[in-house]
Amino acid sequence: MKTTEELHRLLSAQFGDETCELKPDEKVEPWIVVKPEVIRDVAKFLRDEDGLRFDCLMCLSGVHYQKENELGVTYHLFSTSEKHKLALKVIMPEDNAQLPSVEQIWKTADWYEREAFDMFGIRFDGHPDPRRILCPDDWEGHPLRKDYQVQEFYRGMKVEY
Amino acid sequence: MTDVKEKGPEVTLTLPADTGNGLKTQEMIINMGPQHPSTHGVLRMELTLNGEIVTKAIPHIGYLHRCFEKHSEAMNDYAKVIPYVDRMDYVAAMNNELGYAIAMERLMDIRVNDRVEYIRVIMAELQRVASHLLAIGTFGLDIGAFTPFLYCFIEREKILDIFEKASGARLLYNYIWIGGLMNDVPADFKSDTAAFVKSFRPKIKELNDLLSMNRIFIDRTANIGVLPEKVAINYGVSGPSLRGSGVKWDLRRDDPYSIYDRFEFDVIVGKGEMGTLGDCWDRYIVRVWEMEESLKIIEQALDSMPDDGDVQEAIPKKIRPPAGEIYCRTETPRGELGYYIISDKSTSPYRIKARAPSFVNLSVLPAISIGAMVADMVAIIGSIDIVLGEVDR
Amino acid sequence: MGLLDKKYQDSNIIIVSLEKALNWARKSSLWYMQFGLACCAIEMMATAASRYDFDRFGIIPRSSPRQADVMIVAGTVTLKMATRIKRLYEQMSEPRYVISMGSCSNCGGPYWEHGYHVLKGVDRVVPVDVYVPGCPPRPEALLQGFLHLQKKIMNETLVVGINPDKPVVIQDKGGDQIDIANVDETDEHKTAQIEFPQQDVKRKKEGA
Amino acid sequence: MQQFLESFLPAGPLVVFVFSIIPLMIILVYALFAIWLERKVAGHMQDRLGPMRTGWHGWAQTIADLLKMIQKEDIVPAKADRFLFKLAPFIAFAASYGAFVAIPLSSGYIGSMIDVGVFYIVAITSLLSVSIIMAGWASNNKWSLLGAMRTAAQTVSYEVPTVVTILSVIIVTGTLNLMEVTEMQTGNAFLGFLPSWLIFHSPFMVIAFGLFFIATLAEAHRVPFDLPESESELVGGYQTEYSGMRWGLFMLTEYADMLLLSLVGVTLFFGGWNSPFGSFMEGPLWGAFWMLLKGMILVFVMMWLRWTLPRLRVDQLMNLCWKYLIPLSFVNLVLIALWEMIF
Repeated sequence: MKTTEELHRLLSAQFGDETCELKPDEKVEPWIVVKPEVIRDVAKFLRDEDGLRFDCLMCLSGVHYQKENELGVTYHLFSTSEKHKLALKVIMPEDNAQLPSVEQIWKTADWYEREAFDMFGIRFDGHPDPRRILCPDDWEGHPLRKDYQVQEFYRGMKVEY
Repeated sequence: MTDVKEKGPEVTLTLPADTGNGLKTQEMIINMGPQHPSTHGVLRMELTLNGEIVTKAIPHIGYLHRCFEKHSEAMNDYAKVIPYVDRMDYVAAMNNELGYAIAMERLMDIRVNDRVEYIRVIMAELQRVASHLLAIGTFGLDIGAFTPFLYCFIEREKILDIFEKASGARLLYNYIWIGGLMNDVPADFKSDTAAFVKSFRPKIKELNDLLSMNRIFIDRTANIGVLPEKVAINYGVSGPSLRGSGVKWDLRRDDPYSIYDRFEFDVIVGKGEMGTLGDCWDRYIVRVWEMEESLKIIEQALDSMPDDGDVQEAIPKKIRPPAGEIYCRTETPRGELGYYIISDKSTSPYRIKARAPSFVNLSVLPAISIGAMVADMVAIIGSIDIVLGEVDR
Repeated sequence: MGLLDKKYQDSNIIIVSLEKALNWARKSSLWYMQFGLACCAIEMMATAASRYDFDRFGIIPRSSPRQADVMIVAGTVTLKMATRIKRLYEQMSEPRYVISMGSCSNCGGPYWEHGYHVLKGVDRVVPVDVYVPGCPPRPEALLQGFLHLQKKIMNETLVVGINPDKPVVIQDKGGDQIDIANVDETDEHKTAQIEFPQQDVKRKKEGA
Repeated sequence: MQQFLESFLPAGPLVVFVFSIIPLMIILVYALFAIWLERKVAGHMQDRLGPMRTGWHGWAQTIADLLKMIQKEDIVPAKADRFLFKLAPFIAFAASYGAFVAIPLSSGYIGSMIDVGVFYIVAITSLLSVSIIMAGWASNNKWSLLGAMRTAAQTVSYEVPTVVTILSVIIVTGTLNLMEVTEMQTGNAFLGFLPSWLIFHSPFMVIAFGLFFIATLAEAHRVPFDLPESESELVGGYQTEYSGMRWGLFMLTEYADMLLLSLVGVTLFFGGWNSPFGSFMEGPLWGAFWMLLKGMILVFVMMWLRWTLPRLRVDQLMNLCWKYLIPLSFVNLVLIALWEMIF
């Protein structure tokens, strides 16, 4: 059982201070921000290191920060043996939203990364099947971006009411 | 031997090298769904078959993508999200509402009084029984047993009657609100529920006699779709599907929310009684015995439920939670339902992400269906118990 | 419609009796396609189950569209699914009917405004005979929808008159009295052309 | 019967026609009744009512269904093999209709007094699987094809235990003519009070009937062996692409087959048209009554099973047949033969 602060100390010892940064949220839950390049190594470290053992990826969500022109990915991790939780975040610029896939580490990420691509246009390098998952293959745009404009027609069917 | 030249140059007299006994075989790709009686909605499976053996199964989802997350962000009111939450897992609407209400209350640091908590727990557990009844019934239907399905529906209707008296709706209730309930339960709620619990206990035994212990049913489900513990955790499988693989993991006990820490109940796990641990029968029987556990919780809650108390806390009409992020998870009949809510102090959530248990549970399907037969595919899909509204959101 | 529909110029006693017998057969044996989309499908199952019992009206499920008479569009139709629904409708054999069950398939329901992936009403792709309101409709409401459909069927005729290809307005006068008249086609979207998904076309060539 | 008809009809083709139409009438009336009964049985087993709106307790439900099916559009899929697709339902129906010719419906009526009656029935019902394979292949639908392949395997396999159990009856009777088999079972013989039906002949005959009944369930594609149609897996199996009356013919065949196999069972084991009360209520018409009543009881048991049991998987079906039913039926055959030698 480790708190986010302890986990942050471990991570910065392993990967250096500049790659991961603790964001203590004022009210509810703190989280750690990680540079996109190292996310796969961080994930592997978190899963395999003794005393961490984050064997379960609970949730992977894309977020669009419109004001900052940034896209983010939040990983909610959990360890069934150690019973601790962790929120990891990766922040990327909107025009180059690209990060390594963690599909090889947690299989849960397979469909979640496809969903994040579908909804936000975040590209995951090394994903075995980078297709849209919810919207059809010929859909235009990424619906959950804040600046999304819905298309007028889809295959002859009017989309708006 | 006929003259080869007359038949044209493409005729060859030598057989291809890969044919063992002179037969040319070919893999068949078959499309199962979106309209298929046993895909529980609009799931589409692309099966590659070698004879009747599945060599590859690719699920295609999104046929019921109803833009839950977009709606939540656009409704401009936290309370208006609740009807959409209902429609996500429409078989277990109460549990979904409870999960959302608890997430919002943690975000806003609200505590509700005991009466509300007890009513919520009773409603959630009744809904769990109703949802499991549907899962068991349709699973039996997939295997070919028609009658248990209808017997399950008879019992389910009795639960819906209790819900209807309290909320006015049969399926999607909009009953559990942030900071309380829509309205108080009717006066005969306690006696109705107690009567249901009393009448339902013997039905579980009847169901076991009719379906669970039927030799054909066991043959069809034991040793099929085996999901080992490690694979299940790596895929993030949760709920009865995970417990069927022998993992004693239930958020009601391991990460208690609401007042679940006050009740005595067992976490049911699969034991591999009829075959390998983690097969379809184990996942099925976990649901059957979980109904029994839910009845225990309901009985305890009925005993200690306070008789008065305000069912709605004083919260502002327009909710403006403090800025922050929360990931809150609860146990629905299908597994771990998580809400990831980002608030920016406005009247609508900046981002809501629902971590839907069915979505994650379904993603394990390709891994456990290799080598199964077409008939087993139906059993495996039924045993995972997906609700497409939740898979696609 | 059926083999004899609109084959006669004027009516006489034989045709009227035949008409009645044929319509009675059609209305008494409405087999619905066993196919649910969303929440309403659960209520549809509940209607077929013991308490409400579709079978009393001779309504039973068939899983193949070829043998079904009525398609209950039970739930939200998404744009991804709409092309499939159109195809399923085309696979059904005449005479065929469509019941739109629930607000979502009537008009988009709660998803009408921000539902970028939701078809706002199934009548944009297939012609609908009966709309059942509700979110989801109670089983009684669905049964009422079927009773309305039966009334409509009883008013079908072998004589040239009402054009079945055009939408009709039904006025229920209580009891078995009902008025049916054509309205002019005004809504452009009702004739929307739908392209089929690429992969399905490929399948078709393979002979799926 | 034939002489009776010839007494007032001009001899020749008309008599033959009337004579051969009788089983068809029986099949049609029976099917109308049985389909309604199936729905009522299912309804009452499931705490429902079943059809209620077409006449008294919905008795005209099947008539409405048939009238509707006649009106339905007859679709032949574009890529289907049109000729085979259209032909298949007729062959299926002809197969089971043709088999009725060798069944003695009463002491006064048998379609044709063939000496190899049992052999003829076994042979002609095999045509059914041919028609199902035709239907499945011609539909050009993968679900249909899977259903058809399952049928081929199932029918071919289950014919073996069926024939072997029939053979064990033949050992006792010494004749293949079903009329003679029935006549042998007239009167009270065994133990003085039991009717001299073959089921009471020896304990092994009871086992033989059990094996025969299980095998005929599979031959008639009824639950738990309804794999060719298996709605929840294969949509509709070989019937998936059929609409209207062509599909109706398949349904008619299914019910006719149930009756046929039940009647064969009744003739072989339950004394055919013989009254259970010795000479009480006997005669050609009573004979037909008893025959059909006994047949309907077996048909009811089939329905009862259908609404109770789940479905087997295709490999388990084969296991059951080749590993259990066939060895058992051979052992039983030997035992019955020994019993015949000793007593």
